[in-house]
Amino acid sequence: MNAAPSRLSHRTITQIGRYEAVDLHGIDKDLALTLYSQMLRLRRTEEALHREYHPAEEMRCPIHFCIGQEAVPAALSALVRPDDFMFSHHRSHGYYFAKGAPMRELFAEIYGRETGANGGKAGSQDISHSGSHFYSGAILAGAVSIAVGAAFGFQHAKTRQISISGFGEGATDEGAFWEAMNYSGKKRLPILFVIENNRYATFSDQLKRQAEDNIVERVTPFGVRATQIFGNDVALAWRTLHTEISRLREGDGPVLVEAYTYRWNSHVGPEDDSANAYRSGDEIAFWKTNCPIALFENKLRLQHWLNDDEKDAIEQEIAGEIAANFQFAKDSAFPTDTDWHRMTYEDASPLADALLGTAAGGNFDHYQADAKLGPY
Amino acid sequence: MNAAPSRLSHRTITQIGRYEAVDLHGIDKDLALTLYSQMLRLRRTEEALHREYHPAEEMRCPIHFCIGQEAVPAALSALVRPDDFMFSHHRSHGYYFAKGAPMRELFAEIYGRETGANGGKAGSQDISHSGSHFYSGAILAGAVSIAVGAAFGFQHAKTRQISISGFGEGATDEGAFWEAMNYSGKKRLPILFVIENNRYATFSDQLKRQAEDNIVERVTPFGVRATQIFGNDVALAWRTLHTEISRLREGDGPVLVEAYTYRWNSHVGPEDDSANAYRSGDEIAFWKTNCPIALFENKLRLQHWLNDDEKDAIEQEIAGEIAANFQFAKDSAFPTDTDWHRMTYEDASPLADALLGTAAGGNFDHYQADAKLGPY
Amino acid sequence: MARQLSYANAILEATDQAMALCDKVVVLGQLVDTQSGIFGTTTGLVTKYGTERVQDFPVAENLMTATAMGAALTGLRPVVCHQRLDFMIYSLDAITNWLALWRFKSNGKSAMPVTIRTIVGKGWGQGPQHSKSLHAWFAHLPGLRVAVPSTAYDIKGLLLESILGETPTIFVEGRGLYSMTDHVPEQPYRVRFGQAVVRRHGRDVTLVAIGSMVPIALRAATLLEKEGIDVEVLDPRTLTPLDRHSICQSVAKTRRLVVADPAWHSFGAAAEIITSVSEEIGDQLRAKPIRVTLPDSHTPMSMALEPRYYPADDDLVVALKQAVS
Amino acid sequence: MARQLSYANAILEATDQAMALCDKVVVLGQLVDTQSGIFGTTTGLVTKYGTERVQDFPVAENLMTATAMGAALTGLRPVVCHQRLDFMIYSLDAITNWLALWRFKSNGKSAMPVTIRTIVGKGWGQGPQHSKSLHAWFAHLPGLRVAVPSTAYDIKGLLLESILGETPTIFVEGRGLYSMTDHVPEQPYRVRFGQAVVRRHGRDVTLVAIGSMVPIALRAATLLEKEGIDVEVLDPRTLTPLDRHSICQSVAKTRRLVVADPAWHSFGAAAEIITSVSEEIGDQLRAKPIRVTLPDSHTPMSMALEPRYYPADDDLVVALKQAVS
Ligand SMILES: Cc1ncc(C[n+]2csc(CCOP(=O)(O)OP(=O)(O)O)c2C)c(N)n1
Ligand SMILES: Cc1ncc(C[n+]2csc(CCOP(=O)(O)OP(=O)(O)O)c2C)c(N)n1
Ligand SMILES: [Mg+2]
Ligand SMILES: [Mg+2]
Repeated sequence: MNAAPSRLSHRTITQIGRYEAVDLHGIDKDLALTLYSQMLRLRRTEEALHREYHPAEEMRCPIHFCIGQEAVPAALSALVRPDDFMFSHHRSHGYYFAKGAPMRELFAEIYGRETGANGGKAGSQDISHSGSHFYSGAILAGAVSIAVGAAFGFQHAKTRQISISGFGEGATDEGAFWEAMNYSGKKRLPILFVIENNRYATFSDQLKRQAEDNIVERVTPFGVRATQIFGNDVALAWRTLHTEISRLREGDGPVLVEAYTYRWNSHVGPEDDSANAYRSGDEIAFWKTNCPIALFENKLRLQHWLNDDEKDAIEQEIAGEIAANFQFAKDSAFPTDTDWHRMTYEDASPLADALLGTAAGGNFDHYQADAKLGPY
Repeated sequence: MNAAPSRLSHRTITQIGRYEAVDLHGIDKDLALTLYSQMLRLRRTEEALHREYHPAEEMRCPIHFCIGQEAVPAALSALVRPDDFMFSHHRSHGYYFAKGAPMRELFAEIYGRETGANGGKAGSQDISHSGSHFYSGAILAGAVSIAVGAAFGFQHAKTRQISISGFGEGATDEGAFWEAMNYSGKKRLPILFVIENNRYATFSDQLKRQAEDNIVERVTPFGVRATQIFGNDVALAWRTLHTEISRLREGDGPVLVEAYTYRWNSHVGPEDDSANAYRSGDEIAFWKTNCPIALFENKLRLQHWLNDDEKDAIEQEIAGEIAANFQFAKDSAFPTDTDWHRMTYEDASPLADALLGTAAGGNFDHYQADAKLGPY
Repeated sequence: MARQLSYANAILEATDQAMALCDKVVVLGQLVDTQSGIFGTTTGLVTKYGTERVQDFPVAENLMTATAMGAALTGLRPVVCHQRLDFMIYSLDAITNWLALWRFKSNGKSAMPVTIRTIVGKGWGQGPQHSKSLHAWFAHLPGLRVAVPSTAYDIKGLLLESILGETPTIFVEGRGLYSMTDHVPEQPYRVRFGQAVVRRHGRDVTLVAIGSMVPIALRAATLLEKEGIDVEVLDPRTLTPLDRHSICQSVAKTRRLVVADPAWHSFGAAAEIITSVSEEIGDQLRAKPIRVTLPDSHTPMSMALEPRYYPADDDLVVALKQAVS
Repeated sequence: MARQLSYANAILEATDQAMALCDKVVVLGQLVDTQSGIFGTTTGLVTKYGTERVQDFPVAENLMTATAMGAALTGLRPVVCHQRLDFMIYSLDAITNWLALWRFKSNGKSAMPVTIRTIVGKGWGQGPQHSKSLHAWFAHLPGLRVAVPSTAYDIKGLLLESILGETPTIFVEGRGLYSMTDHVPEQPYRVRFGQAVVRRHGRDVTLVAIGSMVPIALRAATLLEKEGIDVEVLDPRTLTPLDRHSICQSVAKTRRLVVADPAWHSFGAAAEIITSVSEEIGDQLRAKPIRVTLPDSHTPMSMALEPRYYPADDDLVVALKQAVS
């Protein structure tokens, strides 16, 4: 069987061998090439960062690479609007790109430079780009909870904006995640939850932490519409997310999409973590065979939408962009500001200044008794 | 229809009018009278505390009365063993009795006396009786989480003890609750979760907080076996809990039983809280009509297991016990100890004394560099 | 007599006025939409501003704070209410790992103007899970403002300043203060953060009193007046920012310092105040500084123990006398 | 040379020995059963003691602590490990509302001997969500013991004392200390809580250093030796109980006090130490006390800012010189 089974799980997924079901239905050439380029751009970026990390030692922060997990971010990048909000956790680069945030500020941030997206304060795992309404952070389920609040804001303002929260299956261990399911289901919030289920939280198999690999079944009774996909098929991811996001904008939320995928690298950093023996060579081989980029590229070539020359052109453009951004990052100055107060607090309060006056108080009578409490 | 529908919910339950389905199958006369007496004892106790609260003002702590919710605790009292552990929240008195903890220490505790179960430190909402392995506390979901730990301990020790956690549907709003579901489902822990779903958390309807009244559907995919019952039928409660507890002792856990029931009183204290207009007169009338004690008494009378004289005898015994315990509480001394350190810390460490010696240290070399961190 | 309002009603008025002045203000919390309205502090708001702006919340404190935070990112100005500080502890992840460092982490580009109100139970056997006052925890966290208002006048002005301000702020409200009245002007006014107030001028000893210790401190000062001891009572009103300058100014005059804090003794706010003074003008002190606090233990339920647990007028009298002796 | 062990290996040895001595000891935490083993501190335990005694846990920190607590009620002695203190904040409800007050609330009848280990990240761009050190929070809470060991010798003895003791205890471990070695005797031994240690005797000024500030403090003291300034370095080792007596004894001798705390400036442990001294012997001080801490801000990721955020040898040198000037 070379299409994914209708009920997916990491235990059974490797049985499909090589996935042969990529289908361009609903996707024109322009879109296809956009999806392809986005995946390739993310892949090449991660490969470059991975390669440069050691021994240069200039990127001094933890980086959780997402090689192998390019399909979902690429699909999202073609669907989100500038005024949508997106939130992710530690494995943030794919989402950062999906929201259209600039590569040069990513690189400069990782290099700890003033020109970084956060002036070198956040690094990879906490990066945000508020101009693009993209936010991340390293504490699991936080990016889910805060995303719920953004959706609350959109519902309140009655806009058609949506909130998108991207996370791994590990985050669903946290109680905070279930508060988010309950509340967004109750309030029917305009929020898209995207799980990239890559089977592991660090080195811990989902089935070491959860009785079953059945997150979509868990969230459904909370009032969250949920669907599973083979997450390395970018065309399928795009179609699924396209449908669900359209419904969200019509007020038919919330929705969760679980994409089965895999990280090729170690959990964090370029070091090898295989001494922890948490995953099999067969499993890794299956997922590399079903590389999201290779699967899609194959289809595009069969369709004659992509040939070697065209691919070279894309590769070159990406390589040029990456090289320029490394240069930008390395040329940028390090931050020097150590006004900790200013970094931490906002002292101005323009709205209060505009709306509030002052008024004299009186003399407080200190002979008053404490509030009389009742039996509650 | 005078039996409960198979799919219960608070929205539909009132349609059954008067419940006529009490069935003594599996219950002999002795057990029946025990269940009956336990319910009556709890009811009369709560009524007496309610009555004495004002204007005497000697019970100076919040009390969450459980009048109307007697069936589940009574059923449990006939099923738990002395070495099982039980945990509950603020509405604790039913569970306290279910675990066989003494009434006199409950009264003395509420009166803030030294002879109280906790020497007057805890009051009603935080009461515990460690001799009976009963524990409660006022922070929602805590009594669920800690109960999971006790079940962990029993599984570890391979005993046949079980852990029981009693709580309201409100506690399932909390993320902590879902961590408990996930972990106990994964580990197949010997734990019984009992929800008394009385529809409200304080004045907030379940459907204001949750998309649907479907907790059993929510917990099932987590690996927690779950069942719903009409919670005012003590015979049904006993049979259900009997079956489930037996399975638990055989290692077939965890299980959740959701009992639909109702509190007759205000959320807390004897004050009237109806100004908050959160529930209808019809609803209250339905539940009073289906008083768990009246339903069962009716059946026992039809069965000729109870007549007026027998009932009187039970009432008198209970009244005597209550009166004696009020007396005990009022006669008891107030605590005077203000050795705060001793109350808060245990300074002795007998095991460490027995197992550990002392050993001289050396000179710490302070010219060592910080641990070299990697990219993680 | 000038317009008097209770502390609870001053909260209600501040919230009401903030909602009227700015339609971005929303109120979130368990039971905020009920008649009881968090001890009267939100009663009626839902009728006036509707269920979209005054919303009940599930019993899920962590998400409640996070929801306010995300909503603030979209431009709203949420006010979150907790019936007890103890319940709010579930939301410390949201507060500590996200809210407090959001501005910093974004390099000043993103803000979350969230106001969190939380109530410290006291009396009638609240017990150890309904009475914790963790203002020192919040004040230790960079990135938040922390208010500990003791009067109706102050809480109205500080609340307005916070709700219409740009920095996330936590209000720790003493339940015992709720019925106390004070002069409260009708118009919306501001009280600035980081400005202590001298509640009573005195020469002999400075008594810095926090939150619900303020009325007790003033009573103790009045008692000592009869014995010829002239106590200056200072109310910092906010802990972050802390008006160290005014505190030092007062101590520089009196050369004696007692701090009354309705919280645990060790590692608390009283230590910060004493240290701030010692660092600046420790050499000018004529007596060793003294803390009057709760013991390092938990709140007992029994009405026989509660009064021994909470410091009162006479505990302050003893400490003040010791300071001037 | 005496037997040397790194801080990380001392933790491993203590845990191993506790497990061997008492079969009630179990270890719970995310990834404790892996080869990496929480930076090497649990590596190999699962092979030796089995998966029943060394258990991985879901990413659910609140339940993890609560599970340990319930397990402790049944007689187990759980050791809970968190890779970062920041993650543990999710479990503050379990710690604050239950664990810390359990004994009190039960009137001394019930105990929860739980040991919680938590690691404070430092360096290599950990950033604001992987480096918080909240030892002052834990120390403010009655009912817990709090250990801040700085050497391999200490952490082994304190861990054994805690795991085999009766009081819930939190260990705040500095990640930067993990590779540092010290003499660590092989047999299982105890280090008592509440006993500070003088790491360097000196006459001129007392420097109280907490946790990862200890090696830095000793280096600063060595630097000043050359300038003829004789620094006494005191390591409290535990914050609850805090050995106020030894601290005051040292300050009574030197009459000068600097406190180095690897945590935020305001409302932190340094304030408690300075206040404890001021209350007791403030009148004997010849100089104003000084804190050397992190600024009241969050950890910046950039390698250009990290060294400005964390206090180092020279910051201490400046402070110490000021104290003796
Ligand atoms: C609250 C919290 N606990 C623990 C961690 C440590 N941690 C970092 S990444 C990770 C695994 C996350 O797994 P998943 O959510 O599946 O995402 P993935 O890394 O697989 O992309 C863990 C446990 C954390 N960041 N936050
Ligand atoms: C963490 C927490 N948040 C809020 C509260 C306040 N509170 C006390 S009782 C209660 C309602 C509980 O409802 P439920 O669990 O259904 O139990 P019931 O009172 O109906 O028996 C609430 C919200 C609390 N005790 N703990
Ligand atoms: Mg994963
Ligand atoms: Mg309820």
